[in-house]
Amino acid sequence: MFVDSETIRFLWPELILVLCAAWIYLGGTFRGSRRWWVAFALAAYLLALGVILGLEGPATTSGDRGGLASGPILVDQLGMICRCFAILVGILLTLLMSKSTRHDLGSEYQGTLMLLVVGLMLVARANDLVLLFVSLELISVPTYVLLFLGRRDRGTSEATLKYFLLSILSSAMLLYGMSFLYGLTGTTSLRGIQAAVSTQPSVAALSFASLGISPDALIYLSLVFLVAGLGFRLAAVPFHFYAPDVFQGVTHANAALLSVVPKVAGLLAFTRLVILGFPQAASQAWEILLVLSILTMTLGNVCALWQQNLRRLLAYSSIAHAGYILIGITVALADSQRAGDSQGGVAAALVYVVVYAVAALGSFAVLAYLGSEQNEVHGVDELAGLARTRPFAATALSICMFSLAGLPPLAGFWGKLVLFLGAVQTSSGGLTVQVMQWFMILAIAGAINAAIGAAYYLRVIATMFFRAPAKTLDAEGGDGAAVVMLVCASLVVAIGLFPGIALNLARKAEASLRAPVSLAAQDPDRSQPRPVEHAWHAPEPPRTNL
Amino acid sequence: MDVSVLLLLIPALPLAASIICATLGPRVLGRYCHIPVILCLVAAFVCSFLLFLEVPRTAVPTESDRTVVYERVVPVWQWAVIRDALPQALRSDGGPVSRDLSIEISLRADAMTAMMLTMVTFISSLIAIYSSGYMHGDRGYWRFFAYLSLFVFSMTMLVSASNFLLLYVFWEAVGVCSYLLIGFWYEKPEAAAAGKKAFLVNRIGDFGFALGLFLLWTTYGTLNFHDTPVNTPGSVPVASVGADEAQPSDGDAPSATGTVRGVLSPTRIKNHDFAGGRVGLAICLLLMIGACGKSAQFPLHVWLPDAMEGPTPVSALIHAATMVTAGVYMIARCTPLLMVSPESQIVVACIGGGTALLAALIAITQYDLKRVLAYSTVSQLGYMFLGLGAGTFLGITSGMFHLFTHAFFKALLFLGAGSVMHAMGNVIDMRRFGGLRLRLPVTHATFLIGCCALAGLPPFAGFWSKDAVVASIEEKVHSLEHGEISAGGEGPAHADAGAGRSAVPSTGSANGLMANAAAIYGILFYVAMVTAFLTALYTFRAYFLTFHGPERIPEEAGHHAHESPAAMCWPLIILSIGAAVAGFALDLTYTRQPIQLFAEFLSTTPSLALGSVVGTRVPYAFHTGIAGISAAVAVAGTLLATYLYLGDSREVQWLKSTFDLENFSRWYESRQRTNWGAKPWVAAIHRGASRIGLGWLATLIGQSLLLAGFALASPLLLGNFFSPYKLSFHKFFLDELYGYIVVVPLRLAAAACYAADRWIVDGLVNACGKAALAFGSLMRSLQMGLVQFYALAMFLGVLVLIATKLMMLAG
Amino acid sequence: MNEAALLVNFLIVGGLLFVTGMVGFLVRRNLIVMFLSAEMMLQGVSVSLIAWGRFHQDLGGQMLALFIIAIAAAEAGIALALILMLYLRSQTLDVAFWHDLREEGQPPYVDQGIPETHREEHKWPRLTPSGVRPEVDQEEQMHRSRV
Amino acid sequence: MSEWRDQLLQMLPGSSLLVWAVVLGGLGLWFRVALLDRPTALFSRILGLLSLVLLGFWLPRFGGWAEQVTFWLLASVAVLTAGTAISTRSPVYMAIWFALSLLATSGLFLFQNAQFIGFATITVYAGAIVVTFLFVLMLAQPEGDAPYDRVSWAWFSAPLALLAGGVLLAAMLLTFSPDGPGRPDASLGPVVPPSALATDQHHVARLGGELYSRHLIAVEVVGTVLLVAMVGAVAIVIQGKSAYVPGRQDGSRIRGRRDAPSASSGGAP
Repeated sequence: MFVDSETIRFLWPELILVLCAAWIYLGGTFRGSRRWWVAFALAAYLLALGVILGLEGPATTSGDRGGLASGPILVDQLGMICRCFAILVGILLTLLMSKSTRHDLGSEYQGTLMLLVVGLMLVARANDLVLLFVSLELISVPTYVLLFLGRRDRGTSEATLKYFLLSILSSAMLLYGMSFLYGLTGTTSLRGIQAAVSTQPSVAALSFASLGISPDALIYLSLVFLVAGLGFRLAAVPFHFYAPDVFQGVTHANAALLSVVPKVAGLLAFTRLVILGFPQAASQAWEILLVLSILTMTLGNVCALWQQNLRRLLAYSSIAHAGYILIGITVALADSQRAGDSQGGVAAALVYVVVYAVAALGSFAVLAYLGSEQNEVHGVDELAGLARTRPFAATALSICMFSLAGLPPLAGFWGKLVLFLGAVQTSSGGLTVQVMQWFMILAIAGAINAAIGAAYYLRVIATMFFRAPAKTLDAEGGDGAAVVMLVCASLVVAIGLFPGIALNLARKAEASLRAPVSLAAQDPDRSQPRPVEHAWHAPEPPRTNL
Repeated sequence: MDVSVLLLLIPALPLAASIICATLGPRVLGRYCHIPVILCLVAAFVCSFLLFLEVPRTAVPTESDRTVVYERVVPVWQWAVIRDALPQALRSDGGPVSRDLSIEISLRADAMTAMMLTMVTFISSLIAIYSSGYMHGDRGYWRFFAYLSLFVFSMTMLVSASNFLLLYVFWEAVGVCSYLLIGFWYEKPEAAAAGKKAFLVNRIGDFGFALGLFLLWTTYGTLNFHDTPVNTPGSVPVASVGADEAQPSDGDAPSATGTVRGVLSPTRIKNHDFAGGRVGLAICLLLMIGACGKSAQFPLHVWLPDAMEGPTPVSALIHAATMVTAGVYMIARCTPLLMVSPESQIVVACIGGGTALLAALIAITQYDLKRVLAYSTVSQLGYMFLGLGAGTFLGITSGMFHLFTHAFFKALLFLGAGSVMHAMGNVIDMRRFGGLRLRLPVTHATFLIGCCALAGLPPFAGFWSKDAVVASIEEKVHSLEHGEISAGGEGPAHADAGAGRSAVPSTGSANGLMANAAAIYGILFYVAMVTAFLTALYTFRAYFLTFHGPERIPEEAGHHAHESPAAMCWPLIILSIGAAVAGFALDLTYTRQPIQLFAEFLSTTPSLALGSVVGTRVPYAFHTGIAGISAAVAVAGTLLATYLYLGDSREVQWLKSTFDLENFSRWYESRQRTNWGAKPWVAAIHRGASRIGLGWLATLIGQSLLLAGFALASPLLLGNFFSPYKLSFHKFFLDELYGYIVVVPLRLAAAACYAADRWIVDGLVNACGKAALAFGSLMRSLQMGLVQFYALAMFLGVLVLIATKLMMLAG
Repeated sequence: MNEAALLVNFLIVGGLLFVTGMVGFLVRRNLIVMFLSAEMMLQGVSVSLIAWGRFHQDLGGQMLALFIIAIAAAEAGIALALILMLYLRSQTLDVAFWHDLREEGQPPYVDQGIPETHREEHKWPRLTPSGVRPEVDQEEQMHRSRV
Repeated sequence: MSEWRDQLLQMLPGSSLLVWAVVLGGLGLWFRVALLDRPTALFSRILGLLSLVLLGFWLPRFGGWAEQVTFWLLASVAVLTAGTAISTRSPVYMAIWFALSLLATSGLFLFQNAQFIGFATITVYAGAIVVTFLFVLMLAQPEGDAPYDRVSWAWFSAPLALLAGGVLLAAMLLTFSPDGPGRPDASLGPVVPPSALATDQHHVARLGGELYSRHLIAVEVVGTVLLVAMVGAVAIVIQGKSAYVPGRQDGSRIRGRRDAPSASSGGAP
C-alpha cells in the first residue's frame, strides 16, 4: 500500500490549505469582503505552518521513513524547509496582493494563490514523476489565472497569453524528457529510477544494448528536454525570453510571484529530478548547465543595463539570478561524480534562491506600495528623489537592491559567497584539469557578473538618492505591501547578520537529499584527482552485432 | 584601559555618532549635528592614541629569539559558520583543518593597526571640526555628518579586522560611504556620475579581491589572520581562543583538537608555511587588483580625479588621507604572502613606480587645484606601492611611513584647497584666481608648509618618508646586485629563518623576471627620482598660481573673499604642525632617524617581525648621498617652478605661456570642443553606428584618429619653436635652451599622458562598460515581442544542445 | 510480437507527432491552432509513454499519459476562457497581434506579404437571427456573473 | 557514448535512408506550411508519403502481417492527418484533422492494449476539447480562414522550425536505431514473450487499482488543478466582461465590442 494513513498524516498542511482554498472559493460567493478573505487566508497559512513545525518537525528528523520513502512523497529535511519557505512566500504574496485585487474577485484571487502555494509545497517533496508533473501544473495553472486577474488592460492580457503559450510548450518538453526518463528505467518513482539506473549494469541497459539503443543517448535526450522544460521556469537563457515581456505587462504583485515561485519550483524539481533521481546524467548535465549558467547571468546583466522600465529591469535581474542559481546546480552535478564529498552546490543554490526571493519580493513590494490602482510605478525616473519624499520605502528598496547586487553584509552577499566558493572549490581539486578550468571560468564569470550587476541596481539607488524629486508618488499600495516591504528588508538584513542559520539549514537539507543515496563507499584517497567517468558504468554491453 | 576595551571603543564611538546623527539629525540636532560627531571622533582618537602607547609597552619578546612581537585578537561575535564547507581533498598541510568556514567578527591590535587607527581617527577628528565650518548652512548637514562618522567606523573596522572576509566587508563599506559622499551634492549631475564611476571601478578591483579571497580559502582553509581552534560543529564558540580544547569531532576532521593556523598567524609566518609558486603568485596578483582599485593605482586610478566632485573635506579625508591607503595597508598586511613570490613584488613595485610617474606627469598640466592634488595623491600612493614592492623590511616600513606622513600633508593641502574654494565661491580653476597670499594669510602659510612637505623639501615630513622609499629601492638594487638578500643582515639568529619551505628571493632564480630584477629596480630608482622632481614642480606651480602673482578674484567669490572661520583654520594649523614635524619629531632626543623609530615601532607587527622579511632587515644607515640627491632634485623642481611662475617679467610670462603649452592646449581644447556632431556626415555615421549599437566604437575610432593627429602634429609644433625667426627674435635663447629641452618635452609628455589617460585608460575602462552595453543592445534586439519567436528560440536552444553533442560525437 | 521492434516503431510515431505539433506551434498564427498543436505534442508524448510502458510491462506510462490528458483538459478550460477574452479585446485570433510588450526601441511587427485572395472565399452558412434580443439588466448580470 | 558514434559511422547507408526520409518529409511539410496559399498540396502529399515509405523501410518489423498492416494504417493516418492539420489553412479544418489524428492515435493506444487511455483520449480530447474549440472557432472566426492564417509570422519561421524538428527527429531516430534499416524481424534481439500486461483481461481494473493506491495523491492534486481551472476560467470571463477600463492609455486601441459574442450566448452556425 503506497498511500496509507501515515502518508496522509504527512499531508496535513497541504490538505488544510486545499480545504481552506475550497472554502474561500465557496464562501466568496456569499461574502465578498476582500479584507476578510485575506485574514482568513493568513490564518490558514499560519495554521499550516504550525502543523508543519509542530507535527512534522520531530518526525522528519527521525531519520528513515521506511515504506514512505518509496511512496509518492518524500519526507525529508529539504522538503520540510522548502514547504515552510513556500508558506512564507504565500503569506507575503497574500499580503502583497491584498490591495491589488479587484474587490469582487478577492476570494477567487486568494483561493487560487493558496492552491499555488500547495503546488509549490508538493513540488518540494514529490517522489514520483506523475506527482511532480501534476504539482508543477498546480503551480502553472493558478499562475495563468492570477496573471490575468491582476489588472484589466491590454498589457496584462498580452503578458498572460505569452506566459500561457510558452508555459504549455515547456510543459510538453518537460513531459517528453520525463517519458525518456521513464523509458530508461520503467518506473515513475524517483527513488526507483535512481535504483534502476545505479545497478550496474542495469537490466534496462542490457536490453537496450541488445536493441541497439544507446542508453547514453537516451539519457542525453532526456536531459536536454528536462533542462528545456525546467529552464523555462528558472528563466535560463534560451528559455528566458518570456520574462521581460511578461514582467512588464503584469502587476507588481504578480511579477513578484513570477520571479519567486517558478524559480523555487524549477530549482526544486531540478534537484529532485536530476540530482536525486538521475545522477547518471551528471557528467553530461554539468557541461550544459555550466554554459547555460554563464550565458544566463551575462545576458541578464547586460540587458538589464539598458532598461528604463523597473519591472523589465527586475525581470532581467531575475534572469541573471537564474544564472547564479545554475552555478549551484552545476557544482552539485559535478560533485555527484566525485567521491561522496559534496561542495554544497544544492545548499548554495537553495540559500541563493531564498535570498533572491526575499530581496525580489521586497523590491516588488516597495514598487507596489509606491503606486496606486491608477498610477503604477513604471520607470526608473519616477523614483527620483524618493529618499526624501518616502525615506522608508527608499531605504527598503535600496537594502533589497544592495542585497541583489551582493553587497556585504546583506543576505545577497552570503548567497553569492557560498555559490562562488562552491565553484572555486570544485575548480581546485578532485577532478580533471579541463573540468577544473571550466569551473574556474565559471567562478570568474560569476565574479565579473557581480561587478556588472552592481551597475544597474546602483542606477536605481542613485536615482532615489541623488536626484531631485520629480513628483510625489501616490504610495497607495496598501498596508499589506508596506508590511511585506518591511518584512523583506528586515529579513535581508537579518540573514545578512545571521547567515549561519540559513546556511546550515540548507546544508542539512542537502544532506537529507543525499543521505539515503547509498553510492558505494568510495576510495578514501581523495588527493588523487579522479578522472571524469562516463555516467553509465555498464562494462561495454555485449554488442549483438546482428 | 584594557586593549580589548579600547579596540572595541574605537569603532563603536563613530558608529554611535553616526546613528545619533541619522536618527536625531534632521529633527532634533539640526545645526548642531557636528557636536556628537566631533566628540565621538576625538574620543576615538584618544582611545587610539592610548592603544598606540600601549602597543610598544606590552610587546614581549617571543620565547626563542630576540624578536619582539605584539598581537592581540579580540573576538566579538561569531558571525556565520558554514558547515563542511571545505572538502578534505583540499590542502591540509599537516596541521588540523577546520572543515567549517567560520566567519567571526574579531578585532586585532598590533603595531600596524595601532598606527593606522591613530592616523585615521586623528585626521578624521580634525576634518570633522573643519567640516563644521565648511559645511555650515548646507541642507544636508546632518546627512554629511552621519555619512562621515559611518565612514570612520568602516575605516577603523577595516584596519582592525582580523580576517579577510571582514576586511572585504568593510572594504565594500568604505566604498559605499565614499560613493554616498562623492555624490553628496547630488543636484550636480557630475557628482552623481562621479560617485557611480568610483563605485563601479572599485567593484572591478573588488572582483579581483573576491577571487583572491576564494583562492586563499581553498589554499589555506581559513580566512582568519589569527589561529583559531578547531570546532566541532556548533559547539565551542571562537570567543575562547585557546582557552579550552575543542571536543573531538565526528571523525571526519583529520584531527580532533588543535588549532587551525590563520593565514597570517605568527606560527605560520615563522614556519614559512605559505603556498608558493603559481598559486602564491595568483593570490598576490588578485589581492593586488583589489588594492589597485581602492588605492587608485594604474589602470584603476581613473575614479580618483573624478571623485573630487564631493565636498572638499571628503576629498581630504577619504580620497587623500585614509580610504585610498586601504590598499597599501592590505598589501603591507599581506607581506608574508608577497614574500614568497618575488615576482608579485616586482609587479607591485612596477605598478607603483609607473603610477607615480604617470600621475605626476599629468598633474603638471592641470588647472583645477583639486585635480592637481588628486593626481598628486595617486602619485604619492604610487610611491607607497613602490616602497612595498621593494619587498624588504625597510621598503615596507618606508611605504607605511610615507602613508603616515602623507596623511598629514595631503589632508592639509586639501583642506587648504577647500579653504581657498570657500573664499573663492567654489571656483577651483587656478587661472581664475591668484595672489591670494594677503587675503588668506593662514591658508597661505599652512598651504606652503603642506607644499614643502609634499615636494619633499628637507626638514619637512615628506622629505624623510620619500627619502626612505627611495633609499629602500636603492638598498634593494644594491642587495640584488651583490646577492646579499638571502643572507640576512641580522646575524646568525636569523640565518635559518630564510631556510623554510618557501622560496626566498635570490638572484639565481631561473625566472626571467627575477633575472632582471636588479635592472627593473634600478629603473624604478630613477623613476622615483624623476617623480620627485616633478612633484616639486607641480606642487609649487599650484602654490604660486594660487597665492602669488597679481591678485585676481573671481566674481563668484562676492563678499566671501576673506579668511575662513576659526573652525577651519585651527585644523589647518594643527595639520601643518604635523606636516612639518611628523617626519622627525617622533624622537625628542634627535638621536635616531625618524624612519628608524617608525620601523622599530612597526616591527612588532607579526607580519613584519617574523618570517623571511626578517632576513631583509638591515641596520639602518642614513644614506647621505641619496638624501642629498633627492633633496637637490626637490629643490631643483621648486626652483624651476619658482622661475616659471613667480617672476612677472614679460619674458617669464611668455615663457610661462609657452611652457604651459597654452597655445597648444587652446588648440587641443578647441579641437575637443569642436562640435563634431554638428557636421552632417559625422552625425550620419555616428547615428548609423549607434543605431546598430556600435556608437561607442565610432567614438573610440574618432578619438584615436584625434590622438594620432595630435601625435603627428607634435613635431611641427616643436619645429615652430626652433624657427629662424624666433631664433633671432629672442636673444635669450641660449638661456632658455635648457628650459626648452627639459620643459617642453616634459610638457608634451604630460599632455600626452593626460590625453592617454583620458582617452585610452579611461576609454578602456569605459569601453568595458560599453562593450557590455553593446552586447546588451544586440541581445535586446531579440526581444521583438512575438511569442512565436520566443518559442522558436527555445526550440533552437534545444536544437543547439543536441546538435553540439551530435557534432562532438561524430567529429 | 517482437516487443523491442514494436517499441521502436511506436517511439518514432510519437516523435513524429511531437515534432509535427512543434512545427505547427511555431509556424501557425491562430491562437487556437497553436493550442491544438501543443496538444498534438502532448499526444506524441503519450504515444511514447505508452510504448515504453508496454516495453517495461509497467503501468506507470499509462498513468502519466492519463494525467497528461487530465491536465490538458484543465489547461484547455483556461485556454478557452483566455482566448475568448483575448478575442473580445482584440477581435482577432492572431497571435502576432499581441506584441506591444517588447524591448523599447524595437520596431513594431508589421505583417508582410499577406496574399490577396483570388478565389471566392468559402463562406460558412450563417443562421439568421430570429426573435428579439432580450434586454439585459446590467445589475442583474453582475449579480449572475458571481454565481 | 562511443557506441553512438560507432553506430553513426557503421550504419551510413541506413542513416542516409533515414536522412532522406527526414529531408523529404520536411520538404513536404515545408511546401504545405510555408506556402500555405500556393496550390502545392498534391506535391507535398506525394513527398510526405514518400518520406513515410522510406521511414517504413527503415523501421524494424515486429510481427505478423495483420498486426503490421494495422499498425501501418493507424500510424500513417495519425501522422499524415497531423501533418495536414498543421498545414491546412482553415483553423476549422485544422481542428477536424486533429480530431482525426487523435482517433488514429487512440487506435494506436488500443493496439498497445491501453484501452482506457484510448477511450479517454477519444472522449476527452476528440470529444470534449476539440469540439469545444471548434465552437469557439466558429464563434470567433465564422468566415473560415483569416488572412493571418495564410502566412507565417516571418520568412524564416518555417525553415527554422523544420530544421529544429528535423534535427530533433534525426537525433531520436539515431538513438532508437536498431542495427540497420529494414532488418528482418527475427534479428532484433531476444523476442520478448507477450507480456502479462498485454493480455490482461482486467486491464482497467488494474489501472484503477494503481491509480487509487499509488497515485492517489496525484489524483487529488489533479482534482485541485481542475478546480482551479474551473474557478479560474469563470473568473477570467468575469474579469474580461467589461473588456477594458476606459481611459487607460494602452486600452485605447481596442475596438468596441461587438454585441453578439459572449461565453453564454452562442452564435454558432
